[in-house]
Amino acid sequence: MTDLSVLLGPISALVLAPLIPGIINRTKAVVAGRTGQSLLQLYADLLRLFRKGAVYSRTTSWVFKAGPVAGLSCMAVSLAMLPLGGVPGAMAFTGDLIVMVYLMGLSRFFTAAAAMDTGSAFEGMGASREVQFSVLAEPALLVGLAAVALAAGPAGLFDAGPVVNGFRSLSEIYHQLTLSVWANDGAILLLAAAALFIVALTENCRIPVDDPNTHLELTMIHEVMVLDHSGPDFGMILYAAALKLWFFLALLSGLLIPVRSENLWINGISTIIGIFFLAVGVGLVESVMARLRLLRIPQLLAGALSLSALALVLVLWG
Amino acid sequence: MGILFWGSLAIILAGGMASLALGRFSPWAGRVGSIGVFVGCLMGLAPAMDVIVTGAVMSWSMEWRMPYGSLSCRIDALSAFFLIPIFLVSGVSALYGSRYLKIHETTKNLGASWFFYSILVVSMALVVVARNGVLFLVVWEIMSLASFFLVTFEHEKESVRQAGWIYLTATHLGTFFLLVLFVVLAREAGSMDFDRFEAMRFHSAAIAGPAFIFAVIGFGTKAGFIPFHVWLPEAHPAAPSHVSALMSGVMIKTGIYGLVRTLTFLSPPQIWWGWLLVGVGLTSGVIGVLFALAQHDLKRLLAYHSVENIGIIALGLGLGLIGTATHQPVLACLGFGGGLLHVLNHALFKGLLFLGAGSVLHATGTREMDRLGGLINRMPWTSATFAAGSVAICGLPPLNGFISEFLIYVGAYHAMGRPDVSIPSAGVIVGLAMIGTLAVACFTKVLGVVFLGEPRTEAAAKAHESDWAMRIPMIALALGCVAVAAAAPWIVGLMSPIVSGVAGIPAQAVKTHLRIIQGPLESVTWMALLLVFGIAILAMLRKRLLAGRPVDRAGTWDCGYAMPSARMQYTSSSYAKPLIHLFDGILQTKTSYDAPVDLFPARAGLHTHTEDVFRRRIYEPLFHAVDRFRSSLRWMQEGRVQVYILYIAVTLVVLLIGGL
Amino acid sequence: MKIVIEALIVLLILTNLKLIASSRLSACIRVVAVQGVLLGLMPLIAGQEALTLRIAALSGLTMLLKGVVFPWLLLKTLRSANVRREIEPFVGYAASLMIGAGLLFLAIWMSRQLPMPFAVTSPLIMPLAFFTMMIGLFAVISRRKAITQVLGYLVMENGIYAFGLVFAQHEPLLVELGILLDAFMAVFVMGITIFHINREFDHIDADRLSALKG
Amino acid sequence: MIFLLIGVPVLAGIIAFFIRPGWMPRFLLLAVAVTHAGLTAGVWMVEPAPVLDGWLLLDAPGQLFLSITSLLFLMVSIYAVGYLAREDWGSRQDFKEGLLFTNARESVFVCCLLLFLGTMTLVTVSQHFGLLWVAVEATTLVSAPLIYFHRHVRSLEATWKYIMICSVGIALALLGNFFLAVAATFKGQEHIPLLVKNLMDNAPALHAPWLKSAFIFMLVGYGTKMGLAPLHTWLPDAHSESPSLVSALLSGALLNCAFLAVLRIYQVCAAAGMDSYGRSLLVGFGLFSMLIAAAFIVRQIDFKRMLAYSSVEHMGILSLGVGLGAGGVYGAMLHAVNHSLTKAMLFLAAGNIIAVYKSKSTREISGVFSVLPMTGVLWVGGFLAITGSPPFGLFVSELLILKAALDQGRWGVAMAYLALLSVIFIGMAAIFCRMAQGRSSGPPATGLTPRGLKTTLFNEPLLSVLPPLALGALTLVLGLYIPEGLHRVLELAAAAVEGF
Repeated sequence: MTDLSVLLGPISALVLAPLIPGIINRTKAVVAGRTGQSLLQLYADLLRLFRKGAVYSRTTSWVFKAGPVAGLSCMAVSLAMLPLGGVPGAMAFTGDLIVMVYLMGLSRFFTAAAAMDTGSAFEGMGASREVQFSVLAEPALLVGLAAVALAAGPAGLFDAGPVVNGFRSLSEIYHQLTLSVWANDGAILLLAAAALFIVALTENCRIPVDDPNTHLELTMIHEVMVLDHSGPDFGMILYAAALKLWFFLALLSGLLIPVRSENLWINGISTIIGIFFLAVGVGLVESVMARLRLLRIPQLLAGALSLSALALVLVLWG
Repeated sequence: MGILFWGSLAIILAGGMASLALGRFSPWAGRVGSIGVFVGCLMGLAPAMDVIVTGAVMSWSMEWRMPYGSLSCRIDALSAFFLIPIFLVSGVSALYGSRYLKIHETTKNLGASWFFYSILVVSMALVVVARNGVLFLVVWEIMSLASFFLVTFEHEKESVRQAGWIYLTATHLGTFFLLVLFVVLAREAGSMDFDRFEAMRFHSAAIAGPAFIFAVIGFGTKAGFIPFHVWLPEAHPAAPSHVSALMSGVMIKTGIYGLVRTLTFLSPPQIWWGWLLVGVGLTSGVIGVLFALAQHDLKRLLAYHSVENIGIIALGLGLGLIGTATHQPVLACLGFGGGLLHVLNHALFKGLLFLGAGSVLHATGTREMDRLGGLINRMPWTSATFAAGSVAICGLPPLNGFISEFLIYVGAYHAMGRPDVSIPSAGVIVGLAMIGTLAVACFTKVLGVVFLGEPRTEAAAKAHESDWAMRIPMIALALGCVAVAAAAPWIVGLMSPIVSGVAGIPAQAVKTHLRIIQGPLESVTWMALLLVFGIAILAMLRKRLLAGRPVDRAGTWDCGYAMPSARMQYTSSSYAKPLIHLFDGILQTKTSYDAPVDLFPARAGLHTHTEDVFRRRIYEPLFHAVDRFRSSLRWMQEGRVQVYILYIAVTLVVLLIGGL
Repeated sequence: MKIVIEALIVLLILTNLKLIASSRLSACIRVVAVQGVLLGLMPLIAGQEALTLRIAALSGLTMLLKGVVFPWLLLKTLRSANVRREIEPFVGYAASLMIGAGLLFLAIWMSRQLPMPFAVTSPLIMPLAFFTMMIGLFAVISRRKAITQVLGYLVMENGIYAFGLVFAQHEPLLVELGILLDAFMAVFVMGITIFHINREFDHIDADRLSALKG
Repeated sequence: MIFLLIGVPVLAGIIAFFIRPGWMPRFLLLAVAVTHAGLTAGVWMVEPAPVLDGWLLLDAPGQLFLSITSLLFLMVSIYAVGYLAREDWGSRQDFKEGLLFTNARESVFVCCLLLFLGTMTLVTVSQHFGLLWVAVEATTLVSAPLIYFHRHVRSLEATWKYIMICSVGIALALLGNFFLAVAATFKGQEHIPLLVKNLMDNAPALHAPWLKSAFIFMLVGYGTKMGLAPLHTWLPDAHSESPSLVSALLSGALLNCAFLAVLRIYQVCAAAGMDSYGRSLLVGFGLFSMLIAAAFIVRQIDFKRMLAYSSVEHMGILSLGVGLGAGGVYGAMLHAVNHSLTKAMLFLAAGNIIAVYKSKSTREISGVFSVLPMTGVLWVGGFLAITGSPPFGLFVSELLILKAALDQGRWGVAMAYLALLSVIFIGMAAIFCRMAQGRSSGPPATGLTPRGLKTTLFNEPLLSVLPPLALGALTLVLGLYIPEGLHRVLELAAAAVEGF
């Protein structure tokens, strides 16, 4: 697999990620019967932000400045491991999915810390909510992927036989997700996908968990954490958010679109197209659903966790 | 090398004695004591390292005129592995303490305190090298007593005395289980020598099962397994911070050592042992971190985090046991390897965190997080190192906490496919994920409330950075965290003899099995480098972008509110509120709320208090029951001589009627 | 011969009953004195072997101590502590007599349980010994006045001593003397203590000495 | 030799009665103590010859207990020199109700102390049961005045209870003696003299039911003296009201003597093949004593009473150890040694505390560490020692007894034993810590002491610190190392008790 195609994943992500929010917004606009903003809106925003100066709160320290930087680089590094459907990640190794999840944890750590650094009650509130939801989201993600891994490779592979047959990298797992796997236990994959979808919405603060275009600080989660960031910092944050969204959608579409041909380019392209469709899906969800009450969100996440647990049970004894 | 080891112990003891002799109120007492311990510990590191690297086992044995006793010691890979954190953390904490205790110089007997400190260090070292049951118990108890005296350093305070009492009680009860454990083993082996125990390899479930249970309870009390953890959140806050660092960093690990050592006597493990440990690990991990989240007292919070990390270690060991029991060497190696590696890691970052908490306490005089804030601008070093420790303890890359958790994760994923072990593996995965995220929540809270934002009180505003004697230890430990993470593949390679001893797998096989993980670990290291690199690049990029553009500072945007004050910041309680609410079933937090009254309320307040459920629901009722029974016997000694003689008559008659 | 022994035994039993039935302390002391004398006669008659010097001396000494010296000591103490009678004991006199009867049965039961390994002059002697001992113990338990308790102790010792005199004649003289001496010392010390009690508290109610408890 | 051991103290006692108070009685006391200790040391060197055709001879158990007694007496008399010098002999205020009271005459006190030593020595050497009985009763009588040293209402009450209860108990033991005599008599007239050795030699010939009842009576009788619950009732009163050094002797030496008496009869029973019955009784008494002790130690408000109850506990452990047999007997012997040393040390330390704080209440006293550093160390060290924490000697003996229980698979006994030990530990920990630590509770009425102590290291009279210190050092040593000679004697004693 060592040809240029491994670069397809990272590069496409870095280039195309800002498109996704555009697609989502456009979908919502269309559903609502508006023209809506341009698809490339985020690119424009980023350019403008990077050209701006910055204002820092007197309260803040280096932690505040570290937040955006760390967040963005965490996302960038995890992209290096992300498989694009059948296309393996640039750096794939056993247990890389754990590293990815924990890198997200790291970025969460820094974002929350940066929010607390401003000493603003609202940002503290946002940080507190962010960390709360991840408590349930992360297990759901890990267990869901575990179920997928088991479904993809026959359990026999997990015997402590030859070393290579141990637990594999996410890329290998995805590489094995062929049509036959879907044919055998599609139900499991669907359950896992559902769980992943909910997690994706949570992690990226989309409706029904959070409303990215609300303007009432009290109701915000992610947006409120970055109130004080401005200029390039804010640009990095927006870009990191876009990458994160891309990351999850890529995971989903790699799972849902079982194109595993010899030609890696075809796999890659098809997955990317899948990502766009998923973005549209997110847009649709956002336009038909309302935002949940904060107290209900843990229940939603618990639902996601139980979905992936169910998937696991099915793959083990189904 | 052996002479080096005993020499180091001798130096440490000598320092303690000298300091005791110098006695109270002499400024030299503190210096001599701390220097002795520091030098001795540096010396002691050498033989330990040597044993680990070269794999050469040192052992000594001699006659001891005690029943069932023999003065036999041995430094094998396992002992050496535990000796390293012991000497490391003891040394740096001693350096730290030399400055930390200065404020008590005129009021307290520092000589005694340093004496007990040195005793504690020596006894810990002896605990991990002892090869005889009686010797082990003796040094074990000496260790507990020495730490008790250290905990009650500020015994004028009622709370400290209470804490000391709880600790003493807990540790003594734990020791009783160990007594039974060793006596039962000795009954079979005919001697209390560990060599005999190992030779026996107690197969029969009739012995091994109960022995394992006794070990889990006895050693678990020291290590802080839930529900035997109740002493930790009392003792650690009460002790002086460098002592808390020592106790929480390494002393509780002697419990883990004991458990692991016992496992080498019992073989083959039955699978339910693994299940038990995994269960214990899950409970300790999740509940521990939840309670930590609910605390307002910085050191209490850290103490509960020790419970959590001990839980993680137990998860690793549990997986290892399951692996051995179900003949999956890979799982065994990964489980034991991860668990043991986490012992080292936790020693490093927990020591660091307690030292950091100590210098906060030293600078501001309070452990109440909600009275602090904004320290990062006043104590940059403490804050930076504390931040590093937080990242490490949350198990986040690129620091060492992640490495050990990574091993355990991979082990769990690896075993997932086997239906017979998939449930514990899934449990471990979910548990670790929850523990990790909760830890992130907890430490963003600590970092944010204590070090970031605006100072909430005068004390916090007037805080000052502590001087080098206290800074260097923190920096050293922080660097240690980085180093372990960077050298992870190598270290894991070194651990193969240790793991093989515990898992009962030949070292060569262990090497090959651990190689599975070494490759990924290298990639993890690369990832970490990439991350740091990326951060650097982006930071530079931002600098470049901002160059020549207006960068100014303003007040925090408070959504239009005119006059924000430091009191308006999110407090630790408010930060943790959602999660506490989510898990209220476990935490049972008490909330007292006096609502603001009328138009211009004079005062209003909200107090939340989370006391230990296990203490309130298990131990206090138990103690009360015993006490009630006790007081129901008081009538016996009621004072009249006639009644007393009646007792004699009755006894006599009963015995006669029974006997004839 | 036998008839004499029987008579002696009956007399002793009666003294016991009299002791627990009478409330005047001086009367009690006299009863004990009588008992002591009778006890002294015991070995002279009941012993299996012929009258030896040893036995003679022993009985003489016994009569002297138990019949004369102890009562004298106690009467002296009684006079110093001016109390006349035992006021409302824990167990009333009628009840005491019934209990006494009960104890008699218990004593007989015990002697049934422990058959003598050798022949004895009268089967009643052993029950008597036990009975006397029990009565003494009962007196100690059931009476308030310190002096009555001393009497109880004495009676108890009498019982035991009677047993020894009759059945364990093989005790060397040294031991017998030691025992007597100890008994004497005991009564002496008790007497002194009572004297002090009386001085400190101006009463000799043992049951009111109950400050130390718990 | 043996005559000297007994004679010297007795004669000196009689002399002491007639010399006038002052330094002379103290000197006499010290001299006799040293002599006696020297003689005892000599006993370890050369086997003393039996005298009075074997009535008095020193076998291993006797030697053990004699040594304990002698050592303790030496320490106590050193302590007593300082104590008597500091006592003021006029009448003074009682610190509880403010009653006036005086002390007994010094010469009487010394005389009784010496006689006490003599009688206890007699107990350890006498092989004849009758003589043994005489000796034990004698100890009661001569120790009564010691308890009543402070002419004080409460000590008077204690004395009265002590005399009554012990005398009654001992009287029962006397009956036991006669039963033994009967058991040793056959049809016809020939008869075994009541010497331990002869009885054990032809134990099978003994008449079983009589022997059994003899055992019951002696167990109850001497058990009363030894302080086995529920016969222990005199013990807390006597220990709490007598001067501390007397308490030390009572608890460290006297109880052991009673224990020795119990051992003697147990020896005979074991030899006669009734050991299983005897053991069950001993185990029962042992556990019950520990239970009662635990019940009264926890939340005890008078720390001398607490120490007394702890003696009850340890007597229970002793009889438990013997009752378990096998290794337990060795453990019990070792335990007797350790307990005597530790308990004496604690009582002496308690004496120092009372001397300064003028109180016995655990509620009122705190901060001993800061007021009396050395005594504080002794106090806490003694607590750790008495609760059987390593590295002190009691740990070893308690471990041995536990091992004996578990080796016989008697889980119930072992668990009860550990449970009671832990309850006692918890209770004691609460009391000792709050006494030793914390701020000084300050002067109750006047300044801390007559001389107003300053809080520097060696502010305490050497004579009142050294003896307990020495005792503590000894238990510490015994916790880390058991000398060869002692080990041999312990084994012999254990063997003797086991009846082979």
